[in-house]
Amino acid sequence: MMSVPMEHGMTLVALLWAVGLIGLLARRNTLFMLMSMEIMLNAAALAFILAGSHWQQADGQVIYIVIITVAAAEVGIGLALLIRLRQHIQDLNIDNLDRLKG
Amino acid sequence: MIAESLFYLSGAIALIASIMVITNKNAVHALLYLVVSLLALAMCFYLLGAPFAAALQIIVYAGAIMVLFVFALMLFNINSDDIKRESKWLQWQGWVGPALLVLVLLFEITYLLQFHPVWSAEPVQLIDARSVGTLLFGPYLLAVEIASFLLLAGLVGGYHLAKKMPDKDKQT
Amino acid sequence: MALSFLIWLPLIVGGLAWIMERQVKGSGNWVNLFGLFAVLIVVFYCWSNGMSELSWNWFTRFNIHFALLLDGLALILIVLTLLLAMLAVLVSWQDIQQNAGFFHFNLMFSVAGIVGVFLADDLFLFFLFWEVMLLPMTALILVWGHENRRYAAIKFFIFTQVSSLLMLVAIIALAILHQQQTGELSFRLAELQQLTLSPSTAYWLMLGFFIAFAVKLPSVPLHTWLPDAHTQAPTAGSVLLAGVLLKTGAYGLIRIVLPLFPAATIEFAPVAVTLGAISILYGALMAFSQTDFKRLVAYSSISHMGFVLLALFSWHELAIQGAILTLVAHGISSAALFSMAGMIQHRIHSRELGNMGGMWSSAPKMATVTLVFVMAGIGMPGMANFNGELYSLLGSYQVFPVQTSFAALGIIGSAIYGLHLFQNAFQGPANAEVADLNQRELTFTVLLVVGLVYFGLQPHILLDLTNANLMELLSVAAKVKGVSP
Amino acid sequence: MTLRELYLLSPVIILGLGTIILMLQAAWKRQPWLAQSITVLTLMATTAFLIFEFPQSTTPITLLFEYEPIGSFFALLVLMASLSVALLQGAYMGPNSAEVAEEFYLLLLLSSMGALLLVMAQHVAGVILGVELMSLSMLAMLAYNRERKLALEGAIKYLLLSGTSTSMLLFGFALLYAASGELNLTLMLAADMTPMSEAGFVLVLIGLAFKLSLFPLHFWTPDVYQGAPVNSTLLLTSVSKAAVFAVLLKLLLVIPEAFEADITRMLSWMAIASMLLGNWLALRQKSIKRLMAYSAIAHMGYVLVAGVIALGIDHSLVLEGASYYLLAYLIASIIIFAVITYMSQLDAQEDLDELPKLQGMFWQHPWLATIMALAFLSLAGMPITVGFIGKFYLLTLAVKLSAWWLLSAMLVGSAVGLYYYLRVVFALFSPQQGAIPQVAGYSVSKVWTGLIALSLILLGVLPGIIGDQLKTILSIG
Repeated sequence: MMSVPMEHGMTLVALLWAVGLIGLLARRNTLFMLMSMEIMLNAAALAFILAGSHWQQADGQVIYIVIITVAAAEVGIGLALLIRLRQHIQDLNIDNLDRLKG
Repeated sequence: MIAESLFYLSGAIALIASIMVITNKNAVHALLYLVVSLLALAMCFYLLGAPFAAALQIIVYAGAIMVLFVFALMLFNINSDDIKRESKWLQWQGWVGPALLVLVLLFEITYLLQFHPVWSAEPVQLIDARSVGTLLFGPYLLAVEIASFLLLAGLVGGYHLAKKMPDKDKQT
Repeated sequence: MALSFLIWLPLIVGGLAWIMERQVKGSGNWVNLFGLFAVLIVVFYCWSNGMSELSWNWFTRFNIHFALLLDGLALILIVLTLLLAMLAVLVSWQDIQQNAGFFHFNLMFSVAGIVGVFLADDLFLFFLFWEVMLLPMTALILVWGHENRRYAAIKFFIFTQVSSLLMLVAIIALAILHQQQTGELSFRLAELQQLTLSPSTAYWLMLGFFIAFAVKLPSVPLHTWLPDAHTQAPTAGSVLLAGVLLKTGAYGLIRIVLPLFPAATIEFAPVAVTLGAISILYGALMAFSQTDFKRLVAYSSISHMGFVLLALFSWHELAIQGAILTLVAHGISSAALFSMAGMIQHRIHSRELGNMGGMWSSAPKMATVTLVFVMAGIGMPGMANFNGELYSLLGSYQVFPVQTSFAALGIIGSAIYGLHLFQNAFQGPANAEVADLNQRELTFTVLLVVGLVYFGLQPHILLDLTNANLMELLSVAAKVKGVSP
Repeated sequence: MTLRELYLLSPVIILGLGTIILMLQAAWKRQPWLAQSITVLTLMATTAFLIFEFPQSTTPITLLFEYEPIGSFFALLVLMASLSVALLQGAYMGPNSAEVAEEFYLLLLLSSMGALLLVMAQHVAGVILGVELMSLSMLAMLAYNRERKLALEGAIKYLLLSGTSTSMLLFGFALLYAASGELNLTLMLAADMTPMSEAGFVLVLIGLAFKLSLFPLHFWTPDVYQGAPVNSTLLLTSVSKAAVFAVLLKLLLVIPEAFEADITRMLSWMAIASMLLGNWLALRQKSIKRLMAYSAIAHMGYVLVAGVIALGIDHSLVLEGASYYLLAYLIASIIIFAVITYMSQLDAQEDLDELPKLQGMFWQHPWLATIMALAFLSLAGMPITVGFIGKFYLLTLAVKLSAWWLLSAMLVGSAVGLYYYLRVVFALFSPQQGAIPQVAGYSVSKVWTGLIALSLILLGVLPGIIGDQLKTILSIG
């Protein structure tokens, strides 16, 4: 079987995670922000699989399953919120959500 | 050796696809890239000896969750105005700040990973669905139960938020 | 047990007054008056039966006790508090029209807090009462004060609160030092006196306490809350503030700072004494330039309390006696002046000296009484203030001759602003026609005059009562200085 | 799973049963008061179980959870807050609300369940599931009134940022797992720390700090607080803070010694910055909910002081202090939000929480204004309220360990805090401006609020009631 150093795998995780974070910070459309969040969650999932395979434990995959459950629930509520938001304002731009201020 | 290159290749695909997701103007296109990224990650999982996770990634993530996104997109009814407005935002100026910040973080963690190696590269062993299942429905049984409650919360929350307000007189 | 009633009783009475006022208008005044009288009886009962100590376990985790101690000094100040509280009730008999029930409650609440401060023998408890008495006082200023009350109330509250935070830290540090030395936390004053502190620690802790007390006293430069608070407070509030609340600062110095940190206070004395002298002169100077009756009296309070600071930190027997006498004398005289200000304001709706003038002709009784109070404030021999200031100056001169000489100028200053006040208000062309004192007002003003003269002629009553405190202080100081008192 | 484990899991099981009954009831016949009663009874049954079976020692429940004193104490705090939310919701919705009632109670039970699981967690999976169950249910409650635009906005911000923090938490745990091969929180930190695992631990802390709205992850707080319906805000400020803090505390208590200095430094700065910034920004707020958001930032900074010192020596006092302070904070928050709840309507676009509108409340609603003023004084740390005792604990801790920087920040923060809390109290007592509406009826919730207000005074006047017992309750040596 293959043998990739763990460091390389984790670097991939970090890269993916960073891409997600950049997306979240830079994009203004909430839908894209939601997708960026998915990328970050996925990166974390990859990290657990990596670690699990390194230690030869199935636990990593169990946590992976937990993570997709979390992601599914989060996406469910998130999309519902976006649908609701779309009815109130004409686009999903987060800058239009600026009526809250101090 | 082939397996290693395959891992790097699919990792690179996942990364590139993710970058495409966050830089895309069109939501549908972005979604497609997201699916590609997820599938590439599934490949990685497989190569890491986790075929079960890989299958789940394709079925649940790339399948079910993405379908949710597509449905929502249809409901949003995104038009060319939205895309135009968003493209205004996609100037390079908007990216510099966040990207720099995150790159610093990224640099730190990459530095740690590359120059403080703590793990030796060992050949990957297969962890099959059976062992995952045994664990999942053995010591982790409670986690499964709670995950079901988590999904219930997602369901109730999503249902409540997305449905129309009830008419007052119907409510009795 | 009976001792703790001194704290509960005012609270209960206050609540009762609140309820009664809702039923029968004006009844709250009577309830408070009789309640205060009852408390006074309890004080004398406790004192004469030797029930002077009380200690209940309160917060075992930190070894905090609900510990009260009634000694001579506390007795004097508590009696003063109760009498001035009665004065406050009498002087605002008809002043308060809105929410009178709540007013009565606040008045009694602050009395309970002040009595608690004088009684507390556990530093935690002391701090608790120290803070609690502020709340109703702030409410008094905020709700029933004059035009600028909000600002004054906030300033008063923030100044006293923030400074007392430092005190809290110092208290906790003391308790923890006690734990380090004996293995047990303690907040008991007597136990904390046994601590051996390194000079620098003692100095810092002393500063923590000193700042809190100097704000209350108040001493320059921490005095700026006082003119605002006194001016804006309703008459009853001013009476309590000037008469009693300021005394808690001095009380804290006598009860806590001096005995706990004798060495540090001696080291710090030149600074404190200088501050005292500056307060005296600054207060007198500012008082002279005021056109507002209450503000003038407020600045004169700063001046008078400067004598106390000067006297206490000179660590001289005579001076400390003088400080105690000044406390009582100033309590009576400033409360009296503030109640006069209140009566005038009630009549002409102004505190400006410019709007007064020539009131002698229309209100001769009022003028006479005010003259007596002003004379007392100036320090005319035969009045209580004279003894206090004389003792203070005589005592502190032997330790700090330079500062004391400057401070003595303050007496001249007080004569100037006192006469300035009287002249503007009562002599000259008649600007205002006012009604003279009525029966109620006459009664209590005469009583005040009697009190001032009585303590002026018989200061030894106060000195006898506080002799034990004084001896203890001096013995502590002697240990530090290494000489016999 | 043995029968004993199942028995100890009862709090969660009771909540789960309540959820199911509630769903059945909603399917059978929608009836707000019935749903509320079921929720309240469920929460009370859970509380009763926790009190009667309060653990003396640590018992593991499968490999995910454990039944132990510290977590159980925090669970009680969580339940107290949830119970308040459940009781207040009836009055807040009013009898003729356009919104449906059952979903709220359902989500409330699920959220409390998540919080309970979180404080009981001893395993990564437990933490993640607990945190997500709690925050996702809460998220739906934050936007519960679908017609309220501000609430939607706040909820979306919360969703995105909470998702980010979760992924941070996950990434951190993954690194720790990769380094140690363990998923149990204690074992994971007991392994040798490498730079990688340290990075992982920091990421975990940051993820938790987000939920506690500590500086520099505090920025979402005011928007979410202001937008959400007041009753959901109460849940957010009490339940999630208490539960997450329990996890943070547990993690800090097992942190390896070699790593202590760095973490102490990091947390100290976070605490100092939170205290100063939170108090500073609160100064200018007019909306009480926004003010409470900034004050939450500051107060979490105060509690973190205890957390920082947890790395020092005196473990027992630290735990007692943090518990008491959180208790005090919760009591005050419940009262403040309860009072706003009594004057607002879920169906309205906004809650009545603007200071100018609340002016002179004392003269119209003396009791409500009094308890609200007391609660603010408690937050400011005035004596005879429970907040003072909490502050006393923390100051004692800081003095004891000579943490002078923390102490100074606490003092400065308190001084600033005094001013803006006082402003609110003053506004309540100023002359009346306009009529302030008040929801009538609902005596049960009023009795409950009264009890909480009573405890605010009682625990402040007689701190020994709980203070003397805490050491044995938390069963620390």
